[in-house]
Amino acid sequence: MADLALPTAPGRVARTARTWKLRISATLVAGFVLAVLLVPPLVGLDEQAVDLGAKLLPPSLDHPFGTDDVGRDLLLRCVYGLRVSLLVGVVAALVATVLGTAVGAAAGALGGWTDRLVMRCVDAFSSVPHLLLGIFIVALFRPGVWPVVVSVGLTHWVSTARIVRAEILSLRARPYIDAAVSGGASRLRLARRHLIPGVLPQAGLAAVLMIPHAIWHESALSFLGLGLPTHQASLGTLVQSARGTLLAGDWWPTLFPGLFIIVPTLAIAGLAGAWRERLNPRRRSELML
Amino acid sequence: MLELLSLTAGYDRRAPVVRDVTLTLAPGEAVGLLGPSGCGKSTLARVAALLHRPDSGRVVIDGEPARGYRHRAPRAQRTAFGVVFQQPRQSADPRLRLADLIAEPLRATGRPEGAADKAAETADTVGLGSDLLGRRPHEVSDGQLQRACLARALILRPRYLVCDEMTAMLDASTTAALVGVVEEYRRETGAALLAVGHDRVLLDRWCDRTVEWSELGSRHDGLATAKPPAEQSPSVR
Amino acid sequence: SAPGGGTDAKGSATGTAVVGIAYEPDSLSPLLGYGKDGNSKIFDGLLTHDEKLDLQPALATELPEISEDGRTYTFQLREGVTFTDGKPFTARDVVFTYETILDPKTNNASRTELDAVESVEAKGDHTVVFHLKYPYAPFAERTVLPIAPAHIAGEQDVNTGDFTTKPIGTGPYELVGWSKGEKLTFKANPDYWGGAPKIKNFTMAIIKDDDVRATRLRSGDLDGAILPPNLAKAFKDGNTATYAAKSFDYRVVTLPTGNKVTGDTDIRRALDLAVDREAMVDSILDGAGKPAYGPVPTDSPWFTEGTERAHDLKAAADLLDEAGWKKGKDGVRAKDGVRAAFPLWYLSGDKLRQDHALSYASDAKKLGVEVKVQAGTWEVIQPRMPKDAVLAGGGSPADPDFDQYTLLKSSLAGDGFNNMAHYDNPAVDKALEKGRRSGEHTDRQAAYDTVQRELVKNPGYTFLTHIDHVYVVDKRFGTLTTQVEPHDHGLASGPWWNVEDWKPAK
Amino acid sequence: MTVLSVRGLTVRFRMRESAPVRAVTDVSFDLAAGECLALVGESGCGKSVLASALLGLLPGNAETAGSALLAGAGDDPATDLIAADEAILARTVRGRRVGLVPQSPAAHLTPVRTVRAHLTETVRRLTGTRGRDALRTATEAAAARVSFPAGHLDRHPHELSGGLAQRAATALALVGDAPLLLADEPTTGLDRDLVDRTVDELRRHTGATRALLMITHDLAAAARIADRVAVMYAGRLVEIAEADAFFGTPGPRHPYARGLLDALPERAFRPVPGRPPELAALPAGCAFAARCAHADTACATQPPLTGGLACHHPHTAPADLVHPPQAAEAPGA
Amino acid sequence: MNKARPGLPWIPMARMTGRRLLFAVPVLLAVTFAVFAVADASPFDPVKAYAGTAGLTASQENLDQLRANLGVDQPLAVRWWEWITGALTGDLGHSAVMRQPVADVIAERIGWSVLLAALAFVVAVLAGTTLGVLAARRRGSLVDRAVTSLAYTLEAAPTFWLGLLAVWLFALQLGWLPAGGLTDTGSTTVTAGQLTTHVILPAAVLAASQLPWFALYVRQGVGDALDEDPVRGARARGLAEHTVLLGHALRSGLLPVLTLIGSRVPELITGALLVETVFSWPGIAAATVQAATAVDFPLLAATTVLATAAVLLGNLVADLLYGLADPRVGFDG
Ligand SMILES: Nc1ncnc2c1ncn2[C@@H]1O[C@H](COP(=O)(O)OP(=O)(O)OP(=O)(O)O)[C@@H](O)[C@H]1O
Ligand SMILES: Nc1ncnc2c1ncn2[C@@H]1O[C@H](COP(=O)(O)OP(=O)(O)OP(=O)(O)O)[C@@H](O)[C@H]1O
Ligand SMILES: [Mg+2]
Ligand SMILES: [Mg+2]
Repeated sequence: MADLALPTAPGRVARTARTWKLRISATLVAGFVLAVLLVPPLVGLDEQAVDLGAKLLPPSLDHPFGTDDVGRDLLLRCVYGLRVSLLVGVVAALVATVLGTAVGAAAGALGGWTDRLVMRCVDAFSSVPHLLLGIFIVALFRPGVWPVVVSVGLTHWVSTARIVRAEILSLRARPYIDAAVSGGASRLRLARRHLIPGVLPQAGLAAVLMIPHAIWHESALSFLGLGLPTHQASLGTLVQSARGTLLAGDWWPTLFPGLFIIVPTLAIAGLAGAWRERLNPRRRSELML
Repeated sequence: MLELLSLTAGYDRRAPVVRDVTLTLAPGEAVGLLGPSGCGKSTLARVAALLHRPDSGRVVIDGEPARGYRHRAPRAQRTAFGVVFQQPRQSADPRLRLADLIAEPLRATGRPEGAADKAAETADTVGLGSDLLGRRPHEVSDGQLQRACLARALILRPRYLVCDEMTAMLDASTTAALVGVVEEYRRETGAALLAVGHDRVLLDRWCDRTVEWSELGSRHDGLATAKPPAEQSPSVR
Repeated sequence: SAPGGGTDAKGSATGTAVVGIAYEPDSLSPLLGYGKDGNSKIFDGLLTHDEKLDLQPALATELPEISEDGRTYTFQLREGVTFTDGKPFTARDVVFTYETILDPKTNNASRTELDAVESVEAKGDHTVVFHLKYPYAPFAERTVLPIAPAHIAGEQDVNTGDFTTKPIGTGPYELVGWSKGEKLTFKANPDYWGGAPKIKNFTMAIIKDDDVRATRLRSGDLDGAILPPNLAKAFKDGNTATYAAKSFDYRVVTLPTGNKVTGDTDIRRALDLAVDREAMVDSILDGAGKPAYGPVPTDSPWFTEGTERAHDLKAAADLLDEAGWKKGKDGVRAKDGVRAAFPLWYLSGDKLRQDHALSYASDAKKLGVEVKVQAGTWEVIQPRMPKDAVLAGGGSPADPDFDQYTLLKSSLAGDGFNNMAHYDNPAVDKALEKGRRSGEHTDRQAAYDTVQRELVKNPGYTFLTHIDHVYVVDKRFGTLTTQVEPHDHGLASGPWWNVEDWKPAK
Repeated sequence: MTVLSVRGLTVRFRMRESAPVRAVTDVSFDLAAGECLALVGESGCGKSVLASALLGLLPGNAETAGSALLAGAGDDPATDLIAADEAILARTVRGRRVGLVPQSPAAHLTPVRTVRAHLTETVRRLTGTRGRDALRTATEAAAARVSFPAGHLDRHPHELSGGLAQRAATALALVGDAPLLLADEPTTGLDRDLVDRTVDELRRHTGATRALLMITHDLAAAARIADRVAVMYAGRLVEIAEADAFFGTPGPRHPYARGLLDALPERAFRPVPGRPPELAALPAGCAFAARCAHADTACATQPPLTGGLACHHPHTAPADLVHPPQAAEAPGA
Repeated sequence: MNKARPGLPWIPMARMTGRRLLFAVPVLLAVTFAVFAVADASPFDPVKAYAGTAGLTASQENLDQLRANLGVDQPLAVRWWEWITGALTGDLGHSAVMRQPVADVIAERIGWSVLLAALAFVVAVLAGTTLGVLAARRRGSLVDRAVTSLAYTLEAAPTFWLGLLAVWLFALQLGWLPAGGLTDTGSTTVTAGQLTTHVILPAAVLAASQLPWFALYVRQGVGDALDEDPVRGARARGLAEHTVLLGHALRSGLLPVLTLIGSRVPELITGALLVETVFSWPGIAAATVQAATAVDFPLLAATTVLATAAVLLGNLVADLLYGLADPRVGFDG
């Protein structure tokens, strides 16, 4: 029978690859989240304890990630740093994405003068240089996690807003919007049901990208001497303060915090990609999940 | 009763597509609209369904003039029309499963209770099997999608049906079946019908009366006319 | 090495030197404070410092003549000196310079340093007389201040005029260009009264980031640079020489009197014994520094022998035990319901201070004192200074009065960044006053000995380290010297303090 | 000469939750040069999927089996369209050797480009025409060929009426002069005049050397140009007949095909009773049995396609009057 | 009604530009005032900043005198109003940190910043787009994974880090390019040749820091478009792969990229600020930070006006471009 003769389509291989990617991403994210949640209560870290005698030890069994230039264990600091940085990154990304999507969707879906006014406000907002606002906000309060979150969240929603608005303007002209209007959908319903789901991939990408970007901001602020207190472990400060040791030939204080930024980001991106395809399946990707 | 009074509409004020068209649908009447391709039938249908603002002229629904178009029209007026669009692929949100596609108007008008059942029921009347309801538009054939679109148009039980070449891409049997569904619905509810199409035989058979585009008092010129464009185009061999 | 900018190109042009520095001056006008501590390259002062920081005549022909009461200083000026625009230098310029600085309309933040001056008077073209309000022994040290040309600077707005960025002076170098944020370029003044410098072109590249500076030095882009000790360590190859300039630059923890814990003399003394200064020097400074027991470095002639304190945790603990600071359950001592805990602020972004603060806190913890390290900008820190400890820095080599008076005098408590700890010790106040007014060296020495001994008895500050400033310079300039350097080491410090005297090997 | 020879073509869609959809099952037919085969069938029976399979444009969840041999011509060797890899299909087959008029023309145009841009680009790629003026002329000629008004060339797809989009798609498919043209409902949205002109143009295009597979519901159009008619039901070919016989006397032999013709508005305008089967849950036997008046126990087994017909109870017309269609003979075996 | 050869839709574009210009005035006023207000509220003290290290030992009296001299003891609104009225007559005020008229500060530096930023931006857009398209071509492939990982890595990598790494690699290890500054450190004149070699590294680093957004958005836009019907249509016509990718998929997926052109300007300025610091590039961005931490009101206001103008211009260009790129969006806004 013809059914038996069907060869295995290349799709199946791709599917397993996809599944694997999804599983790995999920495991990694879960692992990091668990580490961040469980390790701090179990293993306390005295943020200000230094051990000048154990300075710059390369990775070993005692210190799997080695120690930094004042003798602190890097593994523990990375985990603690990830906690702070994930908080900064995720909260800032959420703020930016929710705000940006809401404003962009409102402007795009309502159109006309509302759109113009809102977008000019967005322009005004986006013209405040990010780092500058960061500097002011951080200076207004004292250096810490929340000023960084606020400054990143408050400045970065504008690009999301613009992207969302542009996509919505393009979606708005699709014939299926006519169908929804005729079906009695209110503007809000239209936005919620048809427009926003259409721009979620874009907004989601912005959100995922915002996470490393927020960490970036945090370290840029410390570079300018305005970020988190530099003795407090955060991935940004770890990377930022490891530069000197790298030039002197010690690679581990840079490598591990760097990996701690990049690996979770990639894992989150992997998850977001999977979620996106579930939400927005298209011809080709349908099977690959 | 639906009155389209000296409507002029189009996409560029300087060159309207529909010019000074007047058409009246008596209550419960089925009117077929015939016309050459590109003459403005779909545009007129969109205006009639309050989806496109005409440059001038009025749409009067049951004696009440339309107060606006698209979102400016009150919901009650908008949902008095069930519209089946010409191109099912374009008029279905690619993200919605057919079940949601059909149920969406119910939910959008604040009647989410039992929407799913109602949708399944309506889908059944247009001949959509339950296994199709879980699929998304790109996983069904164009004809199946068109059936879903018809179900969507019927689900709010509109007083007016606007079918823009609903059967253009359907085989004879499905056409007959869907026409049957529409007729059944009209018998039940007394809804009026504006059916746009090219197939005179079909429209004659389906509708109470069939009007030609050219009879609508619309003067048209330019390319999208009854005259075959080929005859105007110098580059035709 | 980099094309066009590499050492090959410069190897032949031995008359050229490019150095990398971390700071950029705000202005090049002496009237606004530029070069007030000497070595200003473009300008000369009446006097100047030599390698040992002894005063030598510059625009003056000899050291000043000081009146009996110590309130009149008379300078004879060098004749035949011209500014680089060709106009002669006269006493009028000296009077103009000092009077302008003293004018409150002039935006000069260091005016306080000339507080003692009552008036400046020109006697003819080549004699200048300073009249002081009170006898001020170190006054001559202040006259290394550069002299600006009255005929140029006097013709324009002192605060905003052109002169602030395009200065003209009598110095060994002329400014060619100042590309802000990038570099300052100088060329030798061929008519310099002290003889034309051998280094014809001198560039100071402004590179704020230590790591970038190190990299650019490595790439051959720079001939010399100031570097943190750990980065300087890597330059061990044959082409470069490393200079560790001794300095008066100390790192100190202020122990404000207003805080119940830090104001307690026993706590102060215990902390003073408990800190491991040697460890800090070895690890944080990579050996480039010395333990500090007071503002005066141990190798300075002003240092009072016997005021060194060895690291002795046990003695410190005993001291607290005796004084009634008993360890509580959490390992932190307390007395009369007061926990031995206080915050310690450091300037955020300053790694050196951070590391000092953290080691200090670690040492204190061993003693049973909880020090909570916090970071902030000065704006955040300043209002907290009366109650919270701060990791501060300071030090001025020219005269002990310069930093000790402002650091310790009780009347200056809380005045800007003066006396941050609100230190209040009548014996010290008296000694400081005596040291500043007395003209006799032995009297002054005795006075500052008193200060240093008082600081052992009641250490209102925990002095931690004196930091060597480390410079790496290409060997082709021969063996260079460094001065003893102050806390602020901008353009004027480093082996290029006397670049005009360099004799590069062919 | 045979242009296309399809054997045992089967397409299934794997579904995430439900059983696979058997969109095309064991389809075999031949298409000769100069021939026009009309493929008719109820909505959802697998016509478009068949066309997509021939172009290798199926979605990723599709699995295919069987073969579709496209005859070689000139330098091109014969190609099995099902087995050929994507690179071959993209470089030498699509557009050049197999043209397609897609079923939803507007959806298959890039929304941000004008019709002219689409046409010009295709003309340049497929005919090698170079030079501004030459391209312009060729573009306009291609548009005129299907009566696409030149004044609308600079419009974007969303500014086209349904019929205009249809004509644009047809124009695009004709550019390559492919030996095999797959036209999926090429006449939707066109008025009678235009339908006639379009199908005539298609016929003319086919000439004596090319073949046309026209999927259509428009039986009038099919009658006008088709040489043979193939009827598809639930993924299978159930009847292949000469067009004259099919539309005239004796008419179709398969009960479904007869029902289809009866549904025409000019005839009974009565749909085939019952509803189309679900392709994910096809019965073991004849898929039409559930709707068939003649069904009996024999229908529980799948009737083979013999003599151009797959039915246990064909309409008993005076069979002798009909010449057994030769082309339909070949596959079944 | 016959649309003639379509040029650009000048009239709507001009109308949109006009509207934007009109809006720019209140936006600029609001932004400058906001900057004055925020700077005023910030704990930074202009006097201390002016005094620099000398301020650490200066007496309070001395500082108070300075405050009066600098005029920063006036109320905020007065200072803002004076600056605005001054600016309208062409006097941008005097920068306290730079000890120079603001106009001079800007004139000296802006060219270099614009050169650096523009170069970097063009490179980022081009390289980002190319990488994005390459990645989207085969999703899940090695290229895709490499590009995605690279993009996320670059996004997370602090700019000063990248700068350091670039200097280490290209100036130190390879010795190909100079490590910083506008010209060779020893030279005193700016020549085109030196400028070219000196701008490469900072521009490349800045571009690398801006590239991830472009690459990932293009990847997503193109990737999505590749799954949709228009691309199927283009494939069916036998268009070359690069035409399908660039002409259809990229064109449809271009909208977010164009948007980014506008909304990345602030990021570009932020990046420029760090890059200028690392590479001792004498541009305006580095001066902005100094102006901010020194609360140098006139300079801060002037640089903010510049930044705002750049952002408004970027957004206008983006909006115009997507009106052109996607006719469905139009020029309303
Ligand atoms: N959004 C639009 N913008 C500009 N012009 C449009 C738009 N939609 C349709 N048109 C033009 O308006 C004219 C009428 O279009 P319409 O869709 O109403 O025609 P129609 O009568 O329905 O034709 P068909 O039978 O081919 O569907 C056509 O020339 C078409 O190109
Ligand atoms: N991607 C898909 N996944 C699952 N099922 C699909 C997919 N595409 C099509 N189908 C199913 O395959 C069957 C055949 O579809 P096809 O589009 O070929 O129908 P058709 O004969 O062209 O019908 P129409 O006349 O309505 O266009 C339909 O039942 C449809 O639901
Ligand atoms: Mg139409
Ligand atoms: Mg089909």
